[in-house]
Amino acid sequence: MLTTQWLYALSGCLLLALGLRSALLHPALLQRILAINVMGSGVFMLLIAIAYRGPGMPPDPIPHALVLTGIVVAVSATALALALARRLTREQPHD
Amino acid sequence: MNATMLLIFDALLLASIIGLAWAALASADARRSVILFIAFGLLLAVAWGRLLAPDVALAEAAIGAGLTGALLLAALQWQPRKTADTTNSEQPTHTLLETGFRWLVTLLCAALAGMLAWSLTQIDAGTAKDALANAVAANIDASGVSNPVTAVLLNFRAYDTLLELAVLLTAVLGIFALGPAQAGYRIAGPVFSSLTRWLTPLLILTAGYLLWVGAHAPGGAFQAGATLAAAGVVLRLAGRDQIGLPRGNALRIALGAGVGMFLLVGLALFALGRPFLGYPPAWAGALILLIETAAMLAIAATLVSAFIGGQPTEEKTRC
Amino acid sequence: MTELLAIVTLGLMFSLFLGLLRILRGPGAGNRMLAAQLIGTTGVAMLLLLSLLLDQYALIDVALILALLAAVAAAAFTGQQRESGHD
Amino acid sequence: MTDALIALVALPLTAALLALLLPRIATALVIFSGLAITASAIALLYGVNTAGALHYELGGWTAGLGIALRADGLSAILLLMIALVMFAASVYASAYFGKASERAQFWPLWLLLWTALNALLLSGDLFNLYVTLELLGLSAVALAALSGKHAAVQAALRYLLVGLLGSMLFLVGVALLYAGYATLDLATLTQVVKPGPIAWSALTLMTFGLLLKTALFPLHFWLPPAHGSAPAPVSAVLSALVVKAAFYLVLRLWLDVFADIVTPTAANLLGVLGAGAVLWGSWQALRAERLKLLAAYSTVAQLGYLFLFFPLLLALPPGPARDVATGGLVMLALTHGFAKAGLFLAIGIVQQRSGHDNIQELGGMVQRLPLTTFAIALAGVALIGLPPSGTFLGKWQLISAAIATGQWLWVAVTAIGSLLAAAYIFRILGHAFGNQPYPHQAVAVAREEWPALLLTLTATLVLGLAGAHVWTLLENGS
Amino acid sequence: MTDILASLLIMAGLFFFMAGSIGLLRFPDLYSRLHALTKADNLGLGLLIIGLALHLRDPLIALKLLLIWLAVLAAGATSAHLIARHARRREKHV
Repeated sequence: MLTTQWLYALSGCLLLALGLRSALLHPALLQRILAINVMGSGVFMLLIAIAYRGPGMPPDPIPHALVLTGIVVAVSATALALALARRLTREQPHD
Repeated sequence: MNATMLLIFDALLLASIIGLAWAALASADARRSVILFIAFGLLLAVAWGRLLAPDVALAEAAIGAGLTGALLLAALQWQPRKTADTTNSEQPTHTLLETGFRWLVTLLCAALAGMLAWSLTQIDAGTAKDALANAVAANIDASGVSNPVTAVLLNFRAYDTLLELAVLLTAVLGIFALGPAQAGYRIAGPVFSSLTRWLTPLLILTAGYLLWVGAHAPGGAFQAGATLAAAGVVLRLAGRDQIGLPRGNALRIALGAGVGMFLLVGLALFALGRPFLGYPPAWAGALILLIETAAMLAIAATLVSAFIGGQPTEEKTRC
Repeated sequence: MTELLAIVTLGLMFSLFLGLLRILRGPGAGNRMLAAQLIGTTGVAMLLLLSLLLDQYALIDVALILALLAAVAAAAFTGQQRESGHD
Repeated sequence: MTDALIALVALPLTAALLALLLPRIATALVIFSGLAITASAIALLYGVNTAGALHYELGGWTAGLGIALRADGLSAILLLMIALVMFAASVYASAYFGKASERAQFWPLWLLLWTALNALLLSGDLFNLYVTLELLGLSAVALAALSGKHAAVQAALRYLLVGLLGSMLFLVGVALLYAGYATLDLATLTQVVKPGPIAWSALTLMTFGLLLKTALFPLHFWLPPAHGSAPAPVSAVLSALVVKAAFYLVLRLWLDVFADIVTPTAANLLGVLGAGAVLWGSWQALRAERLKLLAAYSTVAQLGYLFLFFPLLLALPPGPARDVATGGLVMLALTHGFAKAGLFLAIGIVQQRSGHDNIQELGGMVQRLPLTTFAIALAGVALIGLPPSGTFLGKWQLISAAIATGQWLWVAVTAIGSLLAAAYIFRILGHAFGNQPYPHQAVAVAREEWPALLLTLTATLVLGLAGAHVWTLLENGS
Repeated sequence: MTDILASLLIMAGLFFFMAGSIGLLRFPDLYSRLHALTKADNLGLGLLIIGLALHLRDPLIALKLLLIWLAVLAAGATSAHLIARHARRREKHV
């Protein structure tokens, strides 16, 4: 792999680990949702780093397409999570 | 010289991205976390651009900077508000067991990163890592479009995209099932209102441009749909209730349009004796544009509905 | 010329670093929002330079989207929902 | 023949759209499409049985560049189970949801869940599996939160976050494999994957993500609240089918794709976790105060049995002995699917009629709800593993394989688990058959009682008596 | 000749960006930072864009660049106004 690929791929791994740690440990719901998004960005960075072929070379389009799909899926999941969280704060338990 | 400078640029950009992610996730203050996360998204778009992934960068810019940001900031409105900037004063105390658990998780996450890095060193350069990229290049003439990413998304791996549109539909139906929409925004002041007046048409135009250009250059239904949705978000933020989102039956049609058009084309071709989702090369370009247009409308309707946080009710929206 | 563009890109990166300090320090959400705004504008500038440096003109479109949506965050941040005025 | 592959995905998805657009006739639509999907599943099973494994290249692109759908004996059998359980639960749901507005929200999501299950079972592509996992997760969460009650929404949110975490780990594995082997096609990958850090890391990450989704002890913490607070037909398919879809993927990865990579030690680890699940899940089920929680913990335990098979299968050489044991595993999964779905449906009737599902207060239920109580008893027979249920055959194979490979520990675990299951089932029945007067007006609806009864009958009688066919099908369809 | 001019403009743009960032960091309160920032980075981006347009000499791209600048200008002014108003409102609240 190229140096650039290494830099970005390793950063992707780091983002993944950071996100995973917070997703498991952070006490607040909103930050846990953010953490899962950070994890996702880490994976996307890994994929795009894999696709990179150096300056002036056309990159591999398949990981790009996968990441695009992944981004849309991530937005859907985030929106659903936020809607669930909103519903929770709107009505506290009555008992 | 040039390459070295780019390398320094990469290192600084990545340091910023990781630092922002770290700070966003370390904070206990929701506002701080969200704003840092939005900045994180902005830099990600730059990073994708730097890695020659403009399609992804466009989506990240439209979704990350526009929609996810707006969604999260809207979420702050109903977040149980803690007093701002009290990050250090109320540091929770942990028992020994909890501290041990935190360390264990941290260690495991570090091990995960290490394991991944180690695996990446084992990728041998000799393997046919370009096999699929070459296959895409070899078949692109039959795909109906010349942008390889669009070819993969709408032709070679169209089935993924069909299911992904189903995911979007599921999310919005799940949100609708959870209850009524959020309250609308107060009517914006003159400054933001006048910005809205020319920003909205410009966003709609840009969406059309991205849709059309996607066939041969970076762009496509997702980026266009997200941009179109941003227009709706802007109108909503300006305090409008009529934001161009249809209601009732028409809304349901809009939400299902992407999956519907995909299925219609796929099954019609299947009925005509072609493979499911197998476009005839001569028609591929037109069919892809047709599907993408429907998908763009569906994506925009879905994302705006998600931002509103529920089904817009027919009555009592006027205030 | 590419040399110059590379240097300027790097310079913008340093300028962005300063903005990062402000976004981390705050104090308060207003200051952070302001710094995020700067990061956005710097991002636009960097994308424009990168589009020339890397010979990838599609990045101009990315910059356009970022520019068009630059006000959304601030509006969503300051906008108030009608019924939830009890904050 | 391959038309059935397309139909199994396109039918429920089209029906979901139509149900969304035409809510008035949605119920009829679901029943009609349910019949069509079941027919397709039968056609697929027939095709696989006569012609062997089938595949279909979507869009006409060769697998690798494009995506292929694949079906063999295992997936065809499971697809038929999905169709039957979903169909029965659909009939039940048409009566369970009283209001038209409830049904209008329910049917499209329900059909999307059905699409996701079928698509997951058929997918032959790693990234496509990720998308189907997300579709499955999101539709399951939306359905679990449908009642809108605080506990349900809270459980659904946790379910969503855990599910997302799981699919994210799965996706990292996919990225790693793409980096290493430049393919996403499972069949290609099976041929090229080599032992080494890439394969190990990818398998570890993907397995871990899937174990979260399949709720293997000790990653089961999210399951009881989510399954215990969802509407009854949803609980039924979550417990019977959704967790099993993730399990199916683990099975595929370990036995097919990474067959040369997995080691007995790793399989033993899965076995130990499975044993933990059997013991802990059964124990918690015994202590549960609510019927639905009991059923949910029983799911945790029953999934444990499936994982006990991993060390056994890996210890057996590939060949007839292993195939027989695999048949036992499939039998166990099938029986649990039918029995648990029937159990949850029956519990839903009890809950609706008496307004609660406290086990202590079920006294005299048999007088008012005889068929429902009978269904619960039948499900109990299958969960314990008494003959002639399919579980009996499955556990028989489990124990024979354990004895044949000298792994006595799993025999002990199975025995203790079965005893605990007997204890928690007889605890329910003891109360239900008590002769105190049942305090609630209970009018049973045939559309609710019969699906529950037929599902549990399938688990106890049909699978038990026609069990031999499962082995034949697996053999013919490989 | 135009390239030298373009280079000068681009460098001037960088200078204003730097100035804006330093202002953001050094100025004492939100309002002074606001003014420093919006002026500096709008001007910075403007100079940069003129420089790039001169260098590229493509009217279509130049038009797009101009559009970007206008959008950033408008967004910057609006955001500054919104943030300032928000801050004033909160101060009154406290």
